[in-house]
Amino acid sequence: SAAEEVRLGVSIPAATHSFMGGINFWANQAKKDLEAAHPDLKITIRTAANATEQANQLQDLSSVNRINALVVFPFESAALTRPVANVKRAGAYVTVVDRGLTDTSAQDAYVAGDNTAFGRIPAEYIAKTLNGKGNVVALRGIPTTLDNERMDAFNAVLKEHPDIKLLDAKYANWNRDDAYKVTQDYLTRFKEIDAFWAADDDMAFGAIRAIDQANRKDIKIIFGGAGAKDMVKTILDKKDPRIQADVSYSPKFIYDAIKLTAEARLKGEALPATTTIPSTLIDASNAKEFHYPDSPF
Amino acid sequence: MSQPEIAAGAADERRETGTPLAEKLAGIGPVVGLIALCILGAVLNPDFASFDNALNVLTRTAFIGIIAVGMCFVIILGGIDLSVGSMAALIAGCVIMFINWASSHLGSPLLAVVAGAALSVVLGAVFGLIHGFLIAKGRIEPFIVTLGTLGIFRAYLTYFADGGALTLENELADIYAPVYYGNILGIPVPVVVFLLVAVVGAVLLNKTAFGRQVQAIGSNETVARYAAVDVERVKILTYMALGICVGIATLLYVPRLGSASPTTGLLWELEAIASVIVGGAALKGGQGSILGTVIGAVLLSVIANILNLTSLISVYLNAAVQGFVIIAVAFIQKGRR
Amino acid sequence: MSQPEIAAGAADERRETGTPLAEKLAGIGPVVGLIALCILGAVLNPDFASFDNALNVLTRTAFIGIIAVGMCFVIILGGIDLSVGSMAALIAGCVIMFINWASSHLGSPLLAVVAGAALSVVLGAVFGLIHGFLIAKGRIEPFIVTLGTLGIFRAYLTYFADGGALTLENELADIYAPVYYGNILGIPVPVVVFLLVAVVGAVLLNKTAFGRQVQAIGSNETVARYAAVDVERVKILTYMALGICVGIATLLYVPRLGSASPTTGLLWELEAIASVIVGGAALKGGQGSILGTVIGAVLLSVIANILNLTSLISVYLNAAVQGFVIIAVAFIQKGRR
Amino acid sequence: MSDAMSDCSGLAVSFEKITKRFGPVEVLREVSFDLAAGKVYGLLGENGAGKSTLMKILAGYERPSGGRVLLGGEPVELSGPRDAEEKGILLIHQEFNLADDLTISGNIFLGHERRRGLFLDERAMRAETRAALDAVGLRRDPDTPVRRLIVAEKQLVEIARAISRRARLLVMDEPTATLTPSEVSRLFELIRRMRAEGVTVVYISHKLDEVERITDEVIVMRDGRFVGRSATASLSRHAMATMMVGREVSDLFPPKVEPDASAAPALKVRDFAVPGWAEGVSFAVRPGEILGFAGLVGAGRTELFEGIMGLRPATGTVEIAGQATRISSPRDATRHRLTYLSEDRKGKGLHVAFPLRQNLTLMALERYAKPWLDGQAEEKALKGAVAEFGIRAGSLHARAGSLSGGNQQKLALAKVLHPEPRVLVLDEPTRGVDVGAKREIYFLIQRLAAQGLAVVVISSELVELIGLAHRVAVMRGGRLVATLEEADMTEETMIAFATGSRDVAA
Ligand SMILES: Nc1ncnc2c1ncn2[C@@H]1O[C@H](COP(=O)(O)OP(=O)(O)OP(=O)(O)O)[C@@H](O)[C@H]1O
Ligand SMILES: Nc1ncnc2c1ncn2[C@@H]1O[C@H](COP(=O)(O)OP(=O)(O)OP(=O)(O)O)[C@@H](O)[C@H]1O
Ligand SMILES: [Mg+2]
Ligand SMILES: [Mg+2]
Repeated sequence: SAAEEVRLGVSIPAATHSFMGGINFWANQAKKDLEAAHPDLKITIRTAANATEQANQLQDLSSVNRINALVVFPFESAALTRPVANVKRAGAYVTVVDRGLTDTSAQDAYVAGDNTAFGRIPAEYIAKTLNGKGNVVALRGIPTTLDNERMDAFNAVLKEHPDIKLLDAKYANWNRDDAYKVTQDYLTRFKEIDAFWAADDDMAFGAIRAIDQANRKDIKIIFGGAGAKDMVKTILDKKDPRIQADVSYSPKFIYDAIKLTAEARLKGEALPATTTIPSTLIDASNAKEFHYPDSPF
Repeated sequence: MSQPEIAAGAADERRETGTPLAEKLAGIGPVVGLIALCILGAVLNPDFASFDNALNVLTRTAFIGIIAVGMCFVIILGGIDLSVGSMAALIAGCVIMFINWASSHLGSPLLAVVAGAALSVVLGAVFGLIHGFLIAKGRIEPFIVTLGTLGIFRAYLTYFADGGALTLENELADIYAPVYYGNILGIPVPVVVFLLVAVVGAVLLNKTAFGRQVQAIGSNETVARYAAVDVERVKILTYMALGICVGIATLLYVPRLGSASPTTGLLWELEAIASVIVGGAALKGGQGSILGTVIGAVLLSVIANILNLTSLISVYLNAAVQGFVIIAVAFIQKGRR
Repeated sequence: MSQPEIAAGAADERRETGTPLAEKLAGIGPVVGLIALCILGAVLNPDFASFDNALNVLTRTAFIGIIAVGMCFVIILGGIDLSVGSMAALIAGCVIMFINWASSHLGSPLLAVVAGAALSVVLGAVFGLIHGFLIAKGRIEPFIVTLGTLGIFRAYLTYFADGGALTLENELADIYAPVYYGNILGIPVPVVVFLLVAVVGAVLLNKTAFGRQVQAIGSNETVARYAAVDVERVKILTYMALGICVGIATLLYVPRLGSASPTTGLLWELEAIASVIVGGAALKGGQGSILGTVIGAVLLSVIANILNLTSLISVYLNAAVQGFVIIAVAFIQKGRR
Repeated sequence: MSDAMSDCSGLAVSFEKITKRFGPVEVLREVSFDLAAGKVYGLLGENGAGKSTLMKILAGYERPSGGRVLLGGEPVELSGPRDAEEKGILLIHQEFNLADDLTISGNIFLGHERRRGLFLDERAMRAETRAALDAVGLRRDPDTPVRRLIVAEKQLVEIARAISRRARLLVMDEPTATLTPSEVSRLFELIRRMRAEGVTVVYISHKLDEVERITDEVIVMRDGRFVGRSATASLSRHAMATMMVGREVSDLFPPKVEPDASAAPALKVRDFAVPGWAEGVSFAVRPGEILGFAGLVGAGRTELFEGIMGLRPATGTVEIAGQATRISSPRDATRHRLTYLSEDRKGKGLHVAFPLRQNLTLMALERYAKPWLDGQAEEKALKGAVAEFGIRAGSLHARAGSLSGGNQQKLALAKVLHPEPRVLVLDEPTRGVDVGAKREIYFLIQRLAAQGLAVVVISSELVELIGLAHRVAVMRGGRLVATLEEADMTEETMIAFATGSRDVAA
């Protein structure tokens, strides 16, 4: 019933890199805004450093904090399926964000990021800008299902463009330093590179530094991902001819998910089974909409 | 060959003749830390003191706790193993692949699960054997060997999982689930297994020739060698024992999350080693106790649990609180050294 | 009294001659590994052998290398420091915040950058002092102290950065950039600094009373104490030296990316410790060399470099190759022990 | 226990042209001699003569570079100490071989744990340990960690360990170096019993009176060679010494030089207490004076001085050269030019893994750091010390641990003298040192004293105290019970005070 107090648990990964920093920021923002607006709403945020810890926290949220609604950004889809199912079984309403569970009956609602678009859009953009011909290298994140989805989508597009060659795709762990090193070595190894796809803006920053240092003029495109504020600003200000586009994957969706869930629960309503937050191409024309100067990401 | 314990403890080195009372008291050091922490927890959140919460904490301590028992042997031996987290991840991956495969090939899903559980322990023993062999026979520093296998194990898991996750089929996961989620007389299975492993570990360490020899080697390898202890064999067996503990922990872990990915078991090695050291062992080898290790492991998860149950401070600072508490607990019980 | 170093060398102890010729040859162990690896790299990809690539590798080794030089002292002392990566990250964060703030408050951006660089070293020294104090006066195991601060440092960085990245303002980054990107006589600044730090470290270790005392404490703390060595003071200074090395490394690191985030410096501690051990030190203390450490650090980055320059195997297995090579190198040079 | 092994007859041994090289250094050169079963042999020789090395070969710890060992006429190739033990050969090491973290009982049965089924039979081991400890006269709980034992007690544990095994041939490498007369007597009792049972015993010692008392035959080595053997009864101590050193050994002790009686004390200790160990101790040493400290094992002498050096918590006042000083660490003490030689050479005295040079200069490093360590000056100092103290090392670059026991002792002595102290405390200074070198050390101490150094000598060898000291303080149960002047210094009086059979006098 609408009168019941809503104790909403939010379980997200710890702020171990900038994107997750954004998730943390927006989750805290949501707590601040929503608790101020709704006196009978109590939001508890937990951040976990790994899947096991997240499972522990879900258990604690359920059994000790006695939440009746949960917004969870799972570390790993498969690993968290059972722990989330347990929370749901204990009576909480569950909204899963970004990474769907392997068993959808464990969730009530799913607010999805679009990882396929995250990989597809840069590939399409690169193919188009290079006129279907050129050399591309990629920097991948940490080996995870979601990284695979993005890479597969990227590869799928490239398949349609036989003249675009993906020279190599190595892991740089969503980390600036690793991206810097891998890029340096790419530059040593490949004398002719037309485009860089760094599957996250954090990595793109590292790559840019290495490219600038090597003073390489052959690289025409550097495409990051997720729309970090500095990257969006660069696009907005047209500061760097190599960076004219990005793909959105805003951590703000956690804010939306919390807000939707909280407000729906306060009214005793349910969310649609799936809400997809689309990933779209960011370029100079729409960059303004994606610029959140206060967010850490 | 420094003996800080003499240097530091010259004072306590008294004329005592009988059993050293001081030493018995010292063993209580971590217990005091644990009790203090529990009181704090209960004050901050009354739910902390509930039976359910206690069982939750103990259950989740089980993995690290079981590994820490094995790690305690390795540390007493004067060695170290950095690879346990990766090893657990790889074993979990292999077991999941095996069970998925076997359920269709062996006919019975139950049999597949049972065989998978056995495989877990066998793999642990084999990996431990490899470590022991490289360290004892190859005479390579344990730090290097296990740093190497840390990378190797995780790389192979990533390879098998194609960068993603290996997942137990749902029906099989349901069969396996009771091993983590079940109870024996109201006590969760992992807690029961943890206690069993700890008891076996304690007996092995204190009541058998093997345990005695592990301590002797850690205390002074030359002396042990001169005393006709088969140092190589004991070393190999010790690393195998740790491997088996990792196998048992993994056996319990698989049904919990039903999947293994390249991030599984990350940093477990630090937690396991920390449990042992917080429990009173010295990284130099020669001393350490299973009881202390168990308490150390519980203590570390209680800290995390209390942080989960309260929202005193910015989430970003959780790790800092944990750090302060670890140092404080170590300081309180340092009298022991 | 335990004498593990005898223990470790019981077998070889017998063969020992007078002149440490064997010892000198042994020092060459890691060099042989490095040369073998370089030849392999050149065969796999001719670009490997280019001057530019060599400078790239050396430049990126500089951070870990500088930290490893400090770590070498700590390990010889018989200690350990797990926090260096977090410490570097926190220092980087503080320095960036400071420079951003100071450029408007001090008036001169250049002055702000210079003051920031100095702050980096000062912070390192202070953090090292805290470690040393807790370990020497508080008598807490170094493993525990630095495991605690590992969490604390990173948590505070995350807190300051709100989970995101702290970034140097563009104009300031440009002023600071030459410290990383500049050259001195064609040699990148970080490489020059690395060499300087290594030389100073080697002199300090081998040519000063302090260095001798560090070795004495690591070899046998009690004997050192009886021999009128001020054990506490030397310990504190050693951890401070490591802190200063971390500060210097950070000072070079900040201009590279101009930012610090919670992933900055992740696992640097493992890399630094591994460099020292691959370079021939024993985790038990008492022995280790700066030259070996430098070679160890270079060796580790060369492995990663070669893997990046080739696509021999599945990307998933890179870490495995790294693991195998580390173990193999350690095995080749184990004769030394 | 030895009396349980009626089936074991003693072992006869023959060494045939045994050679041993450590790298280029040849330490044994074609040593050949035979040992008959059931006799007690004294093995004599200067420091570094190769006694320990030869015995290590016999007990399987080292392998000969050439030659062979015959046991009961059969040539054997020992694969290790375990192999030797199975053949009944046991060695009590000159340097301790105990695992500090284990208990006494754990050490005694290490590698030979008694089991009942899968588990340790602690009860049996404890009982056997207690019996063995009783046999050697050590009144300690078998569950005491060895870490807590003092040097002499460790020595007794070593002996207890050896006798608790079934030995047919027992080698004792300086078992009495740290023992006082009563323990020594008990040990000799044991040896006699073993001989009666047919066990062969090789007894290595630099205490010639003991060799005279217990052995049947004396074998002498010099420079890695066998030089001669003779029935003990046919030799005087003097002859033994001459045989060992290869030249005439004249008076062991230098003539005493009386200190300036009017000089102010260099070290004055008043009402000093080390809780649990010593109480109400007051004494003073003048420059030029040699003050001996006598007492039984456990009298608290070592702990008293460790307290004075700031190594143990203690109360009381210490004055150095008339100035009250607070000493909280050996560093402070050294700064006041008070240095201390520990009785525990390996555990507290020397860095066995370090070369000689680093050991020698460690206490006086400031002198060589200006600010860079002057390796050449250090090397020169080492050469000087080697000459002055007669340190014999295969190579000057060798690790201190590879020196023979006596030579390690000389190095340790050189080390504590290196900072040029004005008060010197020597705890068992001639432990394991050969007669020739002993004499040199006595002369050195006397010479230093004559130059104004105040010296405290703690020793279990009463003869040494009588020959060297101007006065002797006797401690019992942590209290200073008597201070004997030159005239009263006899073995009998000292023992009487030390054991309490005579009442407090001075
Ligand atoms: N491991 C070793 N490496 C090199 N030299 C050694 C080693 N062990 C012994 N030596 C050398 O062998 C020689 C003989 O030593 P050994 O210990 O047998 O003498 P010892 O007769 O027992 O003397 P002491 O009476 O002083 O105990 C010495 O010069 C010693 O330095
Ligand atoms: N009655 C006793 N029974 C058993 N052990 C005793 C007894 N009295 C003393 N001890 C032990 O003897 C040891 C004291 O040794 P301490 O070092 O004080 O002697 P010391 O005078 O320095 O002798 P030394 O220098 O000759 O070894 C202690 O470990 C103590 O427990
Ligand atoms: Mg000897
Ligand atoms: Mg004593």
